[in-house]
Amino acid sequence: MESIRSDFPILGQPLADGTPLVYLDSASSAQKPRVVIDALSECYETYYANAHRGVYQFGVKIDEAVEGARERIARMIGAERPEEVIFTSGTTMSINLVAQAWGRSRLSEGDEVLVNEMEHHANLVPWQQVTRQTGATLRHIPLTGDGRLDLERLDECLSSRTRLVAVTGMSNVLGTINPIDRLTEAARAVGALVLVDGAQSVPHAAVDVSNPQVDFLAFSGHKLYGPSGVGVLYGRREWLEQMDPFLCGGNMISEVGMTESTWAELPAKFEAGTLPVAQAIALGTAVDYVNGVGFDEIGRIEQALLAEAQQRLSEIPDLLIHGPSVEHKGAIVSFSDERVHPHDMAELLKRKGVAVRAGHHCTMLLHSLLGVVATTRASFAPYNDSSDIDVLVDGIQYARKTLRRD
Amino acid sequence: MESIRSDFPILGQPLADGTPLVYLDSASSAQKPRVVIDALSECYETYYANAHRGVYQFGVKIDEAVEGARERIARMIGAERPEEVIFTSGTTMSINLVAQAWGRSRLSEGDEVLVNEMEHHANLVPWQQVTRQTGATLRHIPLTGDGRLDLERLDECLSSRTRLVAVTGMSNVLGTINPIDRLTEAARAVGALVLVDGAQSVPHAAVDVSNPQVDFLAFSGHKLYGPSGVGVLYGRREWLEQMDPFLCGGNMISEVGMTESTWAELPAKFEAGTLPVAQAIALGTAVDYVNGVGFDEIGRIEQALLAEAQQRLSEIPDLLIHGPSVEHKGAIVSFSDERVHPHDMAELLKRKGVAVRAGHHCTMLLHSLLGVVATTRASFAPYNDSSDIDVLVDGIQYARKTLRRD
Amino acid sequence: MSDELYDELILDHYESPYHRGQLEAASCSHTERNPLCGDRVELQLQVDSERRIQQAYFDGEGCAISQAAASILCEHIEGKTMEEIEEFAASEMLDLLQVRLTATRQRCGLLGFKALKTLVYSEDDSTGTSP
Amino acid sequence: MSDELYDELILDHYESPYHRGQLEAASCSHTERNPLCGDRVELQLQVDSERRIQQAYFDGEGCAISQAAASILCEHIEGKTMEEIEEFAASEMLDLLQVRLTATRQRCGLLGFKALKTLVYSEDDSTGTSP
Ligand SMILES: Cc1ncc(COP(=O)(O)O)c(C=O)c1O
Ligand SMILES: Cc1ncc(COP(=O)(O)O)c(C=O)c1O
Repeated sequence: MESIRSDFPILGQPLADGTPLVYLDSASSAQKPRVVIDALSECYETYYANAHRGVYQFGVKIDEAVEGARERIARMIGAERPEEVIFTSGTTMSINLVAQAWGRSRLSEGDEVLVNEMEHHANLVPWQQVTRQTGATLRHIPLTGDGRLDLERLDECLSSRTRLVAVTGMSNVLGTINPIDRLTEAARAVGALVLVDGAQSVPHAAVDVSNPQVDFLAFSGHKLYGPSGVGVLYGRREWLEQMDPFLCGGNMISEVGMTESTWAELPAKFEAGTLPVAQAIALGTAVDYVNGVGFDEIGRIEQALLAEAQQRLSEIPDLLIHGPSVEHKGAIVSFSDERVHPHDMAELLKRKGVAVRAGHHCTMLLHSLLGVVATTRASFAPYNDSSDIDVLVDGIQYARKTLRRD
Repeated sequence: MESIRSDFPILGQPLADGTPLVYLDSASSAQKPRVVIDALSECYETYYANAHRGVYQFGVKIDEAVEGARERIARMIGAERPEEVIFTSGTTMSINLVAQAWGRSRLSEGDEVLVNEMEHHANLVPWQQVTRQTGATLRHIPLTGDGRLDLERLDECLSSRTRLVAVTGMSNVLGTINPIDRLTEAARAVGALVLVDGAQSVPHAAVDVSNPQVDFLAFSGHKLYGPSGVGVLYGRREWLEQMDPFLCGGNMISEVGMTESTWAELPAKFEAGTLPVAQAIALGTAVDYVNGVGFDEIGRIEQALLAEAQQRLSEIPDLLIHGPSVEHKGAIVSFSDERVHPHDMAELLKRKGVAVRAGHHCTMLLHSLLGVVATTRASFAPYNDSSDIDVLVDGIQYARKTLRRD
Repeated sequence: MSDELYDELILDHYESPYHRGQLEAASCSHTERNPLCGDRVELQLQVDSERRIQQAYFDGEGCAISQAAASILCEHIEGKTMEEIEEFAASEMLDLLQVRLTATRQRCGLLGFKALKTLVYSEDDSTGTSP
Repeated sequence: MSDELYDELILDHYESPYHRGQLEAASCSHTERNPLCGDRVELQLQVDSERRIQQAYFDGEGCAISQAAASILCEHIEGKTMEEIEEFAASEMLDLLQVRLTATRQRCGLLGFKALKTLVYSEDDSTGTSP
């Protein structure tokens, strides 16, 4: 474990006030291993160029580096072909791309898109927008009391009118891991497509888009130990080929006339403009890093941390942990302390060097359902360890004491 | 000059085959000074976090860094307020944002959008798309024989039906610098807005969006010595406030209901999802770097290089330089060698360490007008010097000799 | 000005707020929310015919800063006229708190203040006395 | 295989192409373009009743690689049957050029080849002999 931790330069440094950093906000954005940071510098210092068709010496090298990253990403998620991997600026962009480039021309009145209340705004608001634009209907799979999809009521939500099921692989608040196999099976049975928001799930467990077969998978580089500013949309070639482009500009064009143009082939059709070149390459490095650690190992470490954190926090009186039991979730613990408001909690934990996030975490619907406006969220990555949990628990006590609520 | 050159690590290293690098492709993407590369590493190594509302120790620092970058960018372009500066993934995204978030709901049959044949596909295809979507008409300002906007025919292109003039500040092929003052004046007179594609112009000369007053200005970080994966849309607050969001997701939301949501204030409304955090910060560093050199100095160096390159190349027989004379253009020289095809030219120049670009440079309409499918483009930045031009000229002779066309 | 966010003044007001609850005699009231963190402050004023604030009460929930600031605000404004309130600036409100707030937390610290300003302007609107 | 892109074979064919021009007796022809770099190759074949290529000509413009490759292709395929052409793989075409091409330049080197393959498939379409 120490070896993983030591791969991340930021974790080795004390904070400005001298306390060691206890980073429990990886669900928001993960820290970066040395190899990823170095991949960026190396690119800019030795072979940087715009991607695509540079015939000069490192113009070729950069194309190979970008396409190499695409291939490794494709392999990681089990995509059949590299051109099914589209580089975007992040999960949000990936989902908006599908909502507009697939949904806007394909949905119409009577059609339904199925979401649910645990979705991040990124996998909710684009569907609100496109259903409003097209006259289609947005429906919600109900949640169970402990924050899982209520599969018993899945059948009543699905029908031949359902065109798409958009669902998160893992809730960024509850940690709930959704049964993508059950959902794809049920969606397939009524002829609906499935989009998985993999922002949280991809970094935590091996994913294979061919089993269970999903139609779209969106995720962000920055949560997968890669740089900010890059993300991925996987789309089944069949669908991507039928879709019109989303952004228009350079690279996605085959021929341009005065008033009309024809589109380039995949993946260029969906990669208008200059790619996040260095970021795409460094995301490839992050994928290598993650493969090096191994998803088995990542899962083992995270589940151990989760079990311990869940146990320790549940022993604190007047503290409510949201979401299902640990068998059903990934390494996220969101809680409400009845004595301390989340903002005060985060602020006071900060003094102890603990980085957690307080707020609605871009899931206002879920928070309405939970009956609170904000929660405090601690999320774990393989670079965390037990001592981080100790500091968190002590910090919660400290917050209560400071606010004279202990 | 040596001091500028030595700021850029990549320029100090020989290529794989031992030849020194002669980088003449800055119009495609500029190289990065040490300070920009270091700003990225520093961010990831010492205070990286997701932007927005992190209350932990460097969560505040990163917000301040991003907002500080926004302020410096706003100042550089003369924006009245920082929130008029929207971070995007690049020029292409910035223009698509305006085309869809402004154009799609505002244009209708009878309305006209005015472009011209020198535009980059990024400032052409989004307008083709939105005019087709809305039934509006796309019109073109004719070009003069030497590749400038034909201002004598401007009046016949503008009318009360004109809603927007979308024009590049500087052509990425011809180098032509367009008279934004004349265009804004004429557009204002008929009540049309003006969008300037500043991808090429912003890195080369001081710009002030308040004089002449433009409504939108789009540009890319990677051409301004900043990292890939970040760009800017400046928009006048008045318009941005009236526009609906483009991408939907986290951060751009004020309140979310089951089927509808309300939008956040500027700039968040147009910054859905996780920002390119490190890239935005490093773009701020690039702006500091450029300000440190000074636009006067940049202009002086580039115009001297341009004059010399133009002179030297014009002395080569059977070589045609496209575009206007040097008084009307920036540091770009695109040419057709009647003896050597652009692809062979670029390939053979590569052996001499020269990085130029061959192709249509995402301006197919312009190339139709020029009567060639591809050109060879050399573009200059302040880190270039006379010796680079020597190598270029020798390289052209070498290409001809190799292909036995001298 | 303290760098210690939760200093005695804030904690005292958080623990024993001044005039927290419902003011029966209120002549006007306004609620401000911060949707991002769920802070809510309802400010209730009893304003007399000379436009002087006789009583100020608040109600709401949220973080210590937002609630303590509302309490401090109520204490501060009682006895002042609406003219005086018009001059009362955000920076003065922040000074009253005696702690240094980051941009994010300023929204919490100014929630009651925002409600107050809204009341001043809406009063002007309805009476038409604004210049 | 040479790393030297412009080796003698390519240069010879670029300078003195084999069968460049228009074939009056062509039984079929097809033009392929690479819109990105403006290469164009029109391939013209005279195919006899045994489906054997009697003559192959090309016309077009573009970079040395695309034009020399088309010339080398014409020389190579004359006398072959369409059945044989069906077996003819892109990798064999690239081998014929005797130089190592990057992915980008392979598009140039395979332009004539693409035209040839299109002719084979469209012939199958029209005669209905394809399995
Ligand atoms: C004039 C012009 N506009 C737009 C663009 C597109 O910029 P980007 O690819 O960074 O989105 C470019 C650069 O390629 C350009 O030169
Ligand atoms: C489940 C989920 N979906 C989508 C997103 C949005 O990702 P990004 O902000 O990188 O676009 C996030 C992260 O914020 C998330 O947790």
